[in-house]
Amino acid sequence: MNILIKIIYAIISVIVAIVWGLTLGGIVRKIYARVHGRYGPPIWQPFLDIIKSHGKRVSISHGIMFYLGPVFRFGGGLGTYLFIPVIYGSTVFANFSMAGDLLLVMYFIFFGQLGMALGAGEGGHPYSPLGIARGLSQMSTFELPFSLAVIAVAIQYNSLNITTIVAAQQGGILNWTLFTNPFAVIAAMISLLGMNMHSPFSLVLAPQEIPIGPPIEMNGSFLATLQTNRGLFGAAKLVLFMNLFFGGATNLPIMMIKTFLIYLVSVIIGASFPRFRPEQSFRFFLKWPTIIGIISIIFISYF
Amino acid sequence: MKKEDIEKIEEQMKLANEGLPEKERQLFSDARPTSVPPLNKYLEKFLNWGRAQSLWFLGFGTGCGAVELRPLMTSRFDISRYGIAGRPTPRQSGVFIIGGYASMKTVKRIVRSYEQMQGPKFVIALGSCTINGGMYYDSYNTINRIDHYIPVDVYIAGCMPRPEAIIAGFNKLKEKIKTGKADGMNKYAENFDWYKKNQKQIIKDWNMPDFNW
Amino acid sequence: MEQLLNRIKDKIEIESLKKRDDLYFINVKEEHIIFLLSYLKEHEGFTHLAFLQAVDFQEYNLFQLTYMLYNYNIKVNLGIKVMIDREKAEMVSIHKLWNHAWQYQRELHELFGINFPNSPNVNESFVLEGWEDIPPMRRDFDTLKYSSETFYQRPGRSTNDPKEYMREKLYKNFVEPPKIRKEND
Amino acid sequence: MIKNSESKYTNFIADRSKYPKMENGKAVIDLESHKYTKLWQGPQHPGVTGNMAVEITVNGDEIIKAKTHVGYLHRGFEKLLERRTYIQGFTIVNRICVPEPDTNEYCYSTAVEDLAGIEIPEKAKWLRTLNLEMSRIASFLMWIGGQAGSLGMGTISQWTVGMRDFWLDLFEEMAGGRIYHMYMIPGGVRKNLPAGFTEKAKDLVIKTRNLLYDVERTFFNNAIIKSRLKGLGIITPEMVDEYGIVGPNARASGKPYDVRMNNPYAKYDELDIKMLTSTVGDAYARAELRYKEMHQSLDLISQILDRIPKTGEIHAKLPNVLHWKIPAGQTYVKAESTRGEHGFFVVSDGSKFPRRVYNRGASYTHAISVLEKLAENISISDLAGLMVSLHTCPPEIER
Amino acid sequence: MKLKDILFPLTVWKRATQKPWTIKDPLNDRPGAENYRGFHKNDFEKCIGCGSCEEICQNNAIDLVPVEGQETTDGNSGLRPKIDYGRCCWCALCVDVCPTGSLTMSNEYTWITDKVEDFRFIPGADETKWQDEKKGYKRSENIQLINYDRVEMFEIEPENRDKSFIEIVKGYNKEQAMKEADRCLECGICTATCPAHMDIPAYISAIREDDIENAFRILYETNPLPEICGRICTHRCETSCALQNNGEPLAIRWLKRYIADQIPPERYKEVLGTEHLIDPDINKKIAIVGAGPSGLSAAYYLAILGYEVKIYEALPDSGGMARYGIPEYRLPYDQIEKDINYIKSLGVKIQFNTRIGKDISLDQLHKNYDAVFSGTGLHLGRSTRIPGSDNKRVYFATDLLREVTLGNEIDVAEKIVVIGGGNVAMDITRTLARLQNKKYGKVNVLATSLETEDIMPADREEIVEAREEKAIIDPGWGPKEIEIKNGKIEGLHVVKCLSVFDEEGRFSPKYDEKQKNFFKADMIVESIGQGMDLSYLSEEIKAGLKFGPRGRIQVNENFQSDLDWLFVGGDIIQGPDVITAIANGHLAAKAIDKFLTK
Repeated sequence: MNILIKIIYAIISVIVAIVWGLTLGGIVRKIYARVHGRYGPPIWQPFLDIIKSHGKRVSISHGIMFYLGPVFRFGGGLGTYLFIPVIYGSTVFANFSMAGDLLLVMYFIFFGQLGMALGAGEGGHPYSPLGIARGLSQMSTFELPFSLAVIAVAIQYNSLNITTIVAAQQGGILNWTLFTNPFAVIAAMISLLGMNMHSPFSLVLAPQEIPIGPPIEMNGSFLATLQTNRGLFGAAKLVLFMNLFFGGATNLPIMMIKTFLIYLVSVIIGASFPRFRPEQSFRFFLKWPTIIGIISIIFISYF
Repeated sequence: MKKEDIEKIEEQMKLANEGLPEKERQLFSDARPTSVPPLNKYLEKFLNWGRAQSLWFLGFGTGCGAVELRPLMTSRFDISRYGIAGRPTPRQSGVFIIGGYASMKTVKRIVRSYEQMQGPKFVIALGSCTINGGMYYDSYNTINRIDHYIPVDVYIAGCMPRPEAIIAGFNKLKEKIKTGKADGMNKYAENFDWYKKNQKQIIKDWNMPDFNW
Repeated sequence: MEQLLNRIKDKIEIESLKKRDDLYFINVKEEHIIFLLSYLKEHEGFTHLAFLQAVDFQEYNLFQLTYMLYNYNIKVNLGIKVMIDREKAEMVSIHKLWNHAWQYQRELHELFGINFPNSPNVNESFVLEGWEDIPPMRRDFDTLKYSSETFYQRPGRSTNDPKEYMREKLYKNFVEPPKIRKEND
Repeated sequence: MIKNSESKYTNFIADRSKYPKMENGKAVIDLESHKYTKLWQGPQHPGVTGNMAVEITVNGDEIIKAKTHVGYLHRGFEKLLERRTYIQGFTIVNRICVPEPDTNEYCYSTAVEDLAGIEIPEKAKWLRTLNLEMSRIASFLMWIGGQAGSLGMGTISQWTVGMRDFWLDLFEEMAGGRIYHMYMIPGGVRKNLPAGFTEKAKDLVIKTRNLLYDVERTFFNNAIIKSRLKGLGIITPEMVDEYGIVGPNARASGKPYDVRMNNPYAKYDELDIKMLTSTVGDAYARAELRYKEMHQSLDLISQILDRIPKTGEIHAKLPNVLHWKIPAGQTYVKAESTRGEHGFFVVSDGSKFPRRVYNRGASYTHAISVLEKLAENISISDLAGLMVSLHTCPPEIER
Repeated sequence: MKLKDILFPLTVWKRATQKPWTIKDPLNDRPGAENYRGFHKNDFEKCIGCGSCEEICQNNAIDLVPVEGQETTDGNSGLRPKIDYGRCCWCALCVDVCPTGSLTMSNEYTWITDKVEDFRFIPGADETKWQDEKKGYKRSENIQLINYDRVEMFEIEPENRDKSFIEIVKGYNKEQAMKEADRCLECGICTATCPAHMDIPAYISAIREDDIENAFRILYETNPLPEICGRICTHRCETSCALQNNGEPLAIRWLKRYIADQIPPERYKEVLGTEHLIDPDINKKIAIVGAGPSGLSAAYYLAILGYEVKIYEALPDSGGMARYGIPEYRLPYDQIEKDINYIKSLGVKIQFNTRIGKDISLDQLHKNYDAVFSGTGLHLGRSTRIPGSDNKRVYFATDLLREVTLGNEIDVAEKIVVIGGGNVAMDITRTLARLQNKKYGKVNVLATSLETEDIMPADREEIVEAREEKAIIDPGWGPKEIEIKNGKIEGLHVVKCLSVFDEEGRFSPKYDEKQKNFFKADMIVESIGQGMDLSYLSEEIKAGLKFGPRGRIQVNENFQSDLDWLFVGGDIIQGPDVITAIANGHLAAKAIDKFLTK
């Protein structure tokens, strides 16, 4: 296929992902609002926020890394997304899927965070490093069950290509990893809670403790980039989970429904629980999810 | 004008930051705030619309007014419906709600927080105390008029203004933003010396940079 | 309670006043205060120090310090009043008896200018920052004057006294009463 | 009263062996050593209660030293009251504590009446009691929202602060003001209850109770809340006397001190009310105690609504308030606010103006000495929760 | 970690199924409560601009400013409150304290502006969107921050007083006076109404401070006859008292009396600082005709200015109508003496039993003195001129009262009818009642007047007290004819009076001839007004004067007549009442001083 067309397709796919990710954010805010007993902001509010952030006339920077931080973060989000085939069988949304892309995706998930850590550290605000320390520690801990789940999936389907994994799950709901390897899904879903950073794992932004942590100094266009990334990266994560564990999607509406439902798990937990203390959160991930992850590998290897 | 002259003037325009100890001075910017003109007409109109739709106020309860911000943000009044939300850091906030009286100690923090906010930024002043001293007009520790120290866009009458009145205040602010009249930030930059003079007059131990970027 | 007051009267010279069933006041001399407070705390069960505050009696050149104690068992508040000199205001610190007394002492130091030697953090600022005037709670500090000189009230206000205004309007001719011609005129 | 409690809390004392070095029972902190970071929580920080600041020295996530800074809300009330006549004073004292202004009004008005020798009518006493209890429930609702919010559970705060607003609506009907009620004027109260008030209030009591049951299910039966609050900020019974701790903080540590029962005022001596105490003394016990007191308040409100006289005077005759002079004297009047003993010490010198009005804020000690002590050796993430669990109202500290 | 503790919190989702609490349209759905303390309203029709709101406002938020279209009149200063919303704290004390109830609050609470100067407004004058709002905080009837009930004055029981002429009203004691003085709002509106413009708030405030001597000095600044005034003044000040809008006006007259009663006569000079008046070397002499209130007032001020004053009085004692027109039970003679003795002690000489025009002519006075002040008063009675009124048993009230004072015996009949509804009619009614009581042991006096009871000019308490003394007051009848049989009076025919004044306010009574009545009487007293006796003016002098309506001498604002040496004041110029006379004397004295020293 012509590389140019592929790039155009990728751009379309990225835009769709950003829009969907932000809309999902708006929907989730609406849902939270209902639990709170109110109506909540309009669904398109995240878009308005981005316009507003771009509309700032003045925008302070703290050095070159401060510029690069959000860029890295966005790069991480973009990288994550671009190597995930969004819709099975679609050429437009196939992105740059290739053999072993799962590893690349997992790398990019980490990459964005690290980049952000560098940028936020440049901000000089004491709460930024506190947030970074929390974020990176927590990421390391939830990556462990997630990796274990991914390993289990890789063993199960004997592949590190997402497209292959999705293909293997086609043909009926019972073919989904959810049913073929439930332990891996449980472990991965718990780490998704940490990844989405809703309560009780909202350590990084924790406004009451370290007022929104790393991005505390971010403003204007930097913030807008981060907000855009939140849409893109959020969508990418959910699509990855959908592909790995929930049978992928063959068209856009199914993708939307499935990602929304996956996200809903985080929301259900998030509205019901307060935040963990950092060490509680770390211990939590290293305890049950890790054990479940190991069980899933054992389960898939020997049964 | 010669290049040297311009440099000389620029040198003179630099802030002294005399409140800071010598070794800390280089850590802080000595540039003055500048007035930023609006962009071309249509783009500015669009941006103004966007700014009006998403107002993030600084979560700094400076006075009694803060007590009405919580009902405002919670289920009964739910201000998020109007695209308004609280923000814990001044860097990301665009609206500063002066919640009533400001004691001398708080004024210092208000000035610092206000200057850290990124423009365009707007100020809503709640209640009598911000207008003419209110019931603390004779207190030795509260200022009488907040507009002496930072530019104010919208005043809301009341003691305290009720949440409904604050919502109405936000609506008024939105109107002002959409018509491009809310330019407190440029006003501050243009009358910087006057504001600084007033601030320094009441803040006795000025141990911060003259302009907090 | 009366017995208790008598017990104290046996030991030191006090004047007592009953305000309500659950509120008594004692006047005591400055030198007895530590003894009285520790006695009440250790032996009579007045373990709760509700507050320690000062009242400025400028015309007598005195500060009145009030230690408000409370006894959980007999449920009585006992206010102990001590008069100290206003010019050289100094008082023994009681932070060893009650751990939170230093807060009150710091406050009194800042707002009244009463010195408490050896009290922790007594010289730190409490509510004021960079205060240069006389301690604001002293009665010779005029807060309205300070406020109008420092903060500028919004200009453009004026008022009329009804009596004067009506005199101006209705009986302007009614001039001052005739002056009595006295010797000192 | 407190038995075997020692074993309960010794378990939770943090391990001091790590660092910093201890000398004479005090931590040696060398800020120049780059081992510690100094942070300011507040005044512009969502985690502090109101406009105050805690300067903390942290080692990683652990707080080594905390220091409270107040004064951001200092308005010099006591000075201002010296310039205001007795009747003018009642409009300003309620600003001392914004979430719960009525206790101030009550104490001030009663102190003035006490000095002037005015006996207020029966019905006014009932209405005052009703007002006080309503303000307690409103304040507690705000507090529990803050406690949940400080731990990151926004749902509860959205509910309870919303519910508080219904109570404010009641206040609005009763007194004509939402936040500042200015209801208890010296001599009695200002207005009779409006028509239909009793029914509305009773409905709201039921509604609030239902919400509280929801809160109990989701807040007190919440694994993470338990894990975070249990063992946090233990106040020992010895500390209660040593630091002059009052209110729910003291009662949760086993000190049965509630002004409403110890020294009954208004109509509390005629109401069916029981002292609630706990012996654990940690943040969870305090929260539970306050939760029970909320139910107690609701119960009291129902009692008062049933017993309030239908007719009668609500205000004793005052002399002309424009030049009202009160005989010289001193008095101390206290009442139980949600944070504990709240008192006014009023000195009159026989003139139109009070000589001195001192307000003893209930959180005066526990936001400074107690917080500073309890905040040592806890995680930075618990500081907000601890601060709220002590229930601080900064304006009443600095006035 | 129990499983329960993990599952229970998930019940928060129950709330998602319920209707949110959020108010849909908070800007329009939420009017303030019935008695919400919102923005201010002011009813200009009721407002009198007394400034109580300004005084009670602890924030200095209220200014009193003149408003276009609001006239300054008696009892209305014409000022209106202007409220600064940069100060207001919505405590509503101004509403609670407002004596007229004009200042109220609406339930509107939203006012946003970016022009901060807008926040200063005059409620009632400036256009506001809440000015017609019905709901909002009003003055509560349940609480009174100001005492609207007058301190009761102790009076002798009717059975103890109806036979004698002892003073009825006992006067306030210290406690009562303090309590009554405490009610004062210190607005000062009464000062404008008082003809003498006495500084009423100042002396009341002095009573409150218990500084009687200062209060006494304030009295003497404008009124040298406080004992007289403190008893019989028509107290017009009380009709404009701000308190009477919501209760009883302040008892200003009784308080004045209280002050005067406290100072014993021997201390007058010491208190007033007139012990050592020096001779100011003026050497000017003033003659005063009539020792009534206006004459005494002028004499006092002229005396303290250093003039040599001599009063000529036709009657055997001083005081004028205060002595000869007011019965003793209202104004005891020793109190008159008290005031007058002080004036005499300043060097004023009084020559009694000297009628000008008869014993000495005015021209002579003109020759001997530098200026003359005439305050001869209204001593003549006016007749109804109905048939039969020329009978000898038909008397004028003034004549009878004078006779009583002079100590002459009056032939009191058993049945008496008094025609008239003013204070003089009440005075004569009650005097006759006393005399009847003494003579016959019972009372049979009937007083009738044209005016119905609600518009009778007499003071309310006079009517009440007259009734207490068993006199019959039957107002609302127009006298038609006195029935005379054999030269003896049988009674008075009256018809119902429908209205006294026409639409333009002129005296023009209308009668209903069908409703008739007949009052039996042996003796009839007419008390429908008094007339002046200007017979002492010689033709020559009369030619130099101008006369106004009702035969009054025209004077300029300084009471100087067209003959520049002749000053005229008192009842013959204004009034009739004692305080106007005093004010006239005061002003005339100052004018004389100016006239002679220029």
